[in-house]
Amino acid sequence: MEESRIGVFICHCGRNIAGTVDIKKVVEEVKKLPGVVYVKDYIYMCSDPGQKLITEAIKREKLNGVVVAACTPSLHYETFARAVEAGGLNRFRYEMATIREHSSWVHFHDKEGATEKAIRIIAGAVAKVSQNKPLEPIRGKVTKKVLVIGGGIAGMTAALDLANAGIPVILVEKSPTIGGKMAMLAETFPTLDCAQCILTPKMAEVARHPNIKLYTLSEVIDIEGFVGNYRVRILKHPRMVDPDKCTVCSFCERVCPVKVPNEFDRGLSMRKAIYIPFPQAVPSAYAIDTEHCTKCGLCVKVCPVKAINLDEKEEIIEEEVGAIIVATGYDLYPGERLKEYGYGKYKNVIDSLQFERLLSTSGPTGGQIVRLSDGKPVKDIVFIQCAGSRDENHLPYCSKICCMYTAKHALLFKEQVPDGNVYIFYIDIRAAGKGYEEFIKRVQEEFHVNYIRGRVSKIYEDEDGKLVVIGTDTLTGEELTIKADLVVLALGMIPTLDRDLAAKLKVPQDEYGFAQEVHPKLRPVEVATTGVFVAGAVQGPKDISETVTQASAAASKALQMLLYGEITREPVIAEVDRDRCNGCRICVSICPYDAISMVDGKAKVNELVCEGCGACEAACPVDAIKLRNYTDQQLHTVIKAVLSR
Amino acid sequence: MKLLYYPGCTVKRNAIEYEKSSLAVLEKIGVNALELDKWYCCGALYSLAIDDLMKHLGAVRTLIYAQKKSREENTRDLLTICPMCFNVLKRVNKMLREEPEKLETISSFMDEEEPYKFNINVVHIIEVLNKKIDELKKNIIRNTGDTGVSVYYGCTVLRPKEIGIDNPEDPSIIENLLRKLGVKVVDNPYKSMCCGAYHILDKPELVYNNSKTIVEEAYKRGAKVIVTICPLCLYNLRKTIETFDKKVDVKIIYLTELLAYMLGLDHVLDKELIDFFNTVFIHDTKINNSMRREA
Amino acid sequence: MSNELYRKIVEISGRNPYLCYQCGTCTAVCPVSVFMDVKPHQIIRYIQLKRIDLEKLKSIWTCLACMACVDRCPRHVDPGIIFEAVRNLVLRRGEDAVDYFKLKDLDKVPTMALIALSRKMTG
Amino acid sequence: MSWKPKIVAFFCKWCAGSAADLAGVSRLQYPSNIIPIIVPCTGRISARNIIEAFMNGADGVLIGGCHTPNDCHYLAGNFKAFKRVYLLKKLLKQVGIEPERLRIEWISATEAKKLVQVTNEFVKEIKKLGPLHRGE
Repeated sequence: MEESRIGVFICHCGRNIAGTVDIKKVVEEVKKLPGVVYVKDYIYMCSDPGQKLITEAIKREKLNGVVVAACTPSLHYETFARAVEAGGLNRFRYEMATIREHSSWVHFHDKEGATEKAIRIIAGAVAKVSQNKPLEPIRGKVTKKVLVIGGGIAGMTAALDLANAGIPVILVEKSPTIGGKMAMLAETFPTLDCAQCILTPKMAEVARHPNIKLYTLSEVIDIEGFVGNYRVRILKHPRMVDPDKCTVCSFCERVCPVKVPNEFDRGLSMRKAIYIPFPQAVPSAYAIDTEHCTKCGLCVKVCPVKAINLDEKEEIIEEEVGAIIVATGYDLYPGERLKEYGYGKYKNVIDSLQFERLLSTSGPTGGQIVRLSDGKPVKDIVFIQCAGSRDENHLPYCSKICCMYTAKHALLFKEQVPDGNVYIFYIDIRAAGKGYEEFIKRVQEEFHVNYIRGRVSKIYEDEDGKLVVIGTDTLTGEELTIKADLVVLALGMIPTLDRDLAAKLKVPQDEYGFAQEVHPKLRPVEVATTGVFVAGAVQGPKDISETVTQASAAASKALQMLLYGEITREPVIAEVDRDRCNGCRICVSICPYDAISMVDGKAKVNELVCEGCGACEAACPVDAIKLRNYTDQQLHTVIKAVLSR
Repeated sequence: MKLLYYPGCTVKRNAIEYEKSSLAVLEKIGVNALELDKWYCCGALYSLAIDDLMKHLGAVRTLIYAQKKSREENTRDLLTICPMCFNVLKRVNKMLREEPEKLETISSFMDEEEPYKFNINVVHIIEVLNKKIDELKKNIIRNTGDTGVSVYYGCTVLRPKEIGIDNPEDPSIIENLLRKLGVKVVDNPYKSMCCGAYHILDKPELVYNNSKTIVEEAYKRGAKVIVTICPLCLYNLRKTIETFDKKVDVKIIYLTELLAYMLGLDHVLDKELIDFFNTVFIHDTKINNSMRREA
Repeated sequence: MSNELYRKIVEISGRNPYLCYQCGTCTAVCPVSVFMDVKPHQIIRYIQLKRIDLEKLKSIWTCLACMACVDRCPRHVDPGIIFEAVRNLVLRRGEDAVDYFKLKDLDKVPTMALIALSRKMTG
Repeated sequence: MSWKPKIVAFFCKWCAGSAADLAGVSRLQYPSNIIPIIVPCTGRISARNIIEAFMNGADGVLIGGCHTPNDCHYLAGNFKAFKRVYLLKKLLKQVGIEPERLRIEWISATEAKKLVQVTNEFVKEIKKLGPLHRGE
């Protein structure tokens, strides 16, 4: 290595540094440091003349290393990096020594100590820079195709946004149709649009879009590769019905002898083993539930278009994509865990999605709200909010949407049963959102809904089949007993993100299982792994409009990456000295990003995946793997430098 | 199966019939309950104040004595039948395990005893019966026909949930046991609501109020018998029935008395009670025989 | 004064009354709240406000420590445990909450009741 | 002149390092004996780095990283550091160096006050232990 010619530039920062740190002494001491050939102090190094000092000194003094002793790099790293580059030096041959935040500002009562410490900090930076290697950013190619996991409103929106921008999309959905939970809803708050009416046109658009390849009854089983270059394996379960041939004539369904609870109606109706979840399903075709089908063959016989093949096998499809959007959605908290409310024990205690099905004109009762135990009309109805939410024994978080949909349920109930009585148990009403508070007000004003601020202790069925709801009204402090025909639990939202899939995608999950974004405010759709984005309720409780917004954001982030055509990454990453590597694989197991693989018995770092944490270097027993510009050798020189004197 | 057995004060004084029937039932199904020859008052109520360690002393001493015994007898399970004793002993045991530094403080009050090494496992008779359900089934000689039996758990075997033997909001362990033995069980939504417990001494009207709800709900649903596992619950429910203006035809008994009857252990039951059982449970000999054959 | 009481309550109970969001679950599940003039959630509210008038919070003596509220409290404020702390405050001043001469049927009631009552009301 | 301990502080750049910046911006004051060395992640710090510090004259080594479990920018570097420190402390004890001379703390980017508090405590602790005798 050529001899070090390091220039040190010491900033006074007005009086911010110079007022505490004895600059003259620092200059003198720094001059003595090994490799330092030039030292210059200036009142404002970040100013134009200050920067010029650096640029010119590099050229004039033939400097091959620069240390700027000033503020923190988070403030002015880039400023001085440009000045260094203007002088013709690689930016990695420059370091900052933070003598303002880490010394002058925190020790202004100890001028001597601060000066001493500043010298040590600069000595460390000089030691480091003298061994820094010049580095160039790493560039990689990008496959212009996106995988979207989950075909609910989030996945569909992201897929359509991307497809409309000309990017091919692979949309993977585990059920036989896209549409997700939104397809199950009756009307949506606060506008009371019919969910199906706004959703089904979108579903049709997804189905016919030339840029979208849809895989239903499919799941992602494996992901390899890295940002811009993912190889995914998709397991396609047999549908056993050819969607291209099926005309949805329903002959098969009529002859099928197997009946199972219909998950689309959340168990409120039965369906056959050959079924179509709902008439507007996309793809518009029947599917066979392989778990329950007895392969009796009756459907094959009656199918007029010979669309059914009971021997169809599962299939594994491989796709290459550049980015991945995770939109696997949510589920309701299991109501059975709330024993006090009798969910699962009494037929007339139902959850909010079941109530949506009761409200829906395409639901099991054709939109009639009835008691599920005996089909009698419902006169008195109780809604219980925060059923499982905001409760340390269940879900500590607020599920956000329940206040609004409960108000909507109350309104829709009152429209159907004007003389009915509605009671809503609540803790707080959270109606933050455009038009939301107005909606709640309307429910109270026009429909005379009884909002009861309090909780329910227990529910049981009496001899007449009425539910006895016992609770308290915290505002009067009185006990309350309400006889109800139907109780609807506003169950909280839990994410549906399989731990295995999350691990494969390296999507970190928070303590509740929601996908953890990089930054809750500034980077809400990105996760720690570059190239993977999240959208919808998988990231946190959300209503439809927020979900759609976030899905579009995720699509635009993916688009940004793909349209640029290549990815650039920081070059401060690990590299392997192949001569030293003994193939022990410790680094492979320790790498949090799976960036290290074994090639010909030796470790190899994937430059596009490595994030540069350096855990591998700390763990390598033979010093074979190094984090560029943070090698052990360098750190030890730095340690010596800061401790010497 | 061998267990150490902690009786407690009430079982020895006011609930002799509970102990007699419990031990007889256990013996019948091959469970040997070895009564500790030395035990201390459990304290009846677990102190909730975190700085009040002295109040746990009796329970700790009992656990230590049981630990000594456990080495001789080679069993770590300490059986209780009184739910209050169960509650206190199990909570003290749990607290010691989770906060061993508290055990240190408590130990400094004791000179004679050996250190407690968390060797003891406190169990309630329900848990034992539930484990031995097959043995029970095998030995049954009388069934209870169509007569409704309702269960009243009280609170102390269920709460707090960390030590309870079943979900406190809707327990079913005893009902399931009875159902498996062919008993017609009647649900009672108030089966885990507190009866009023010790307020029978100073605020009896409170006990009558709560217990009335418990008894009436069971009765309304057709129960002729309410089984309990607690001497105080039993007393309170019986006492409450006495205050009713209109007589209700429902009897409060210990679960183990019912089991003793079904197992034919008549020698531990009062004649009066056997007569009551014989009238209230109309036997179907056919089922009886077939059950015996199965066994 | 109230501040001192508050500090002691927190110390004895190990619970944080500020976590209470007044949902009322404790009052709803309390089997004896109908016998209380100040309800469990209101007691917690007074403590939260540091308006601790022991005379006013008498309904803590009605509490049986059945643990129903402790099992269900969504914020682990655990009113039942806080009430025990308040009871202790009174008992530690040497004031008893029971008059043994007024107890009924002492000879017939199972022993456990007397021991339990003594534990709650005399410390 | 009274003896002043020398303490090396390895701070990860995301959490403890940012906290050190914030301490500066907030003008919080703490002893000047602590010399920060900023690394990408506490998971980068090897046992050897720590030993080198002790060998080269440090009387104490402080490691500041992100809170467990989820704050680590690199998913779990903080856990790796924690395990290393845990084992290394046992080793230090064996070779006659007080394990209290090595300390690991989780300090988020906003916890400048915690950084100051930890620094004060640690300097006090090291002063109590006295200089590290390195077999001179």
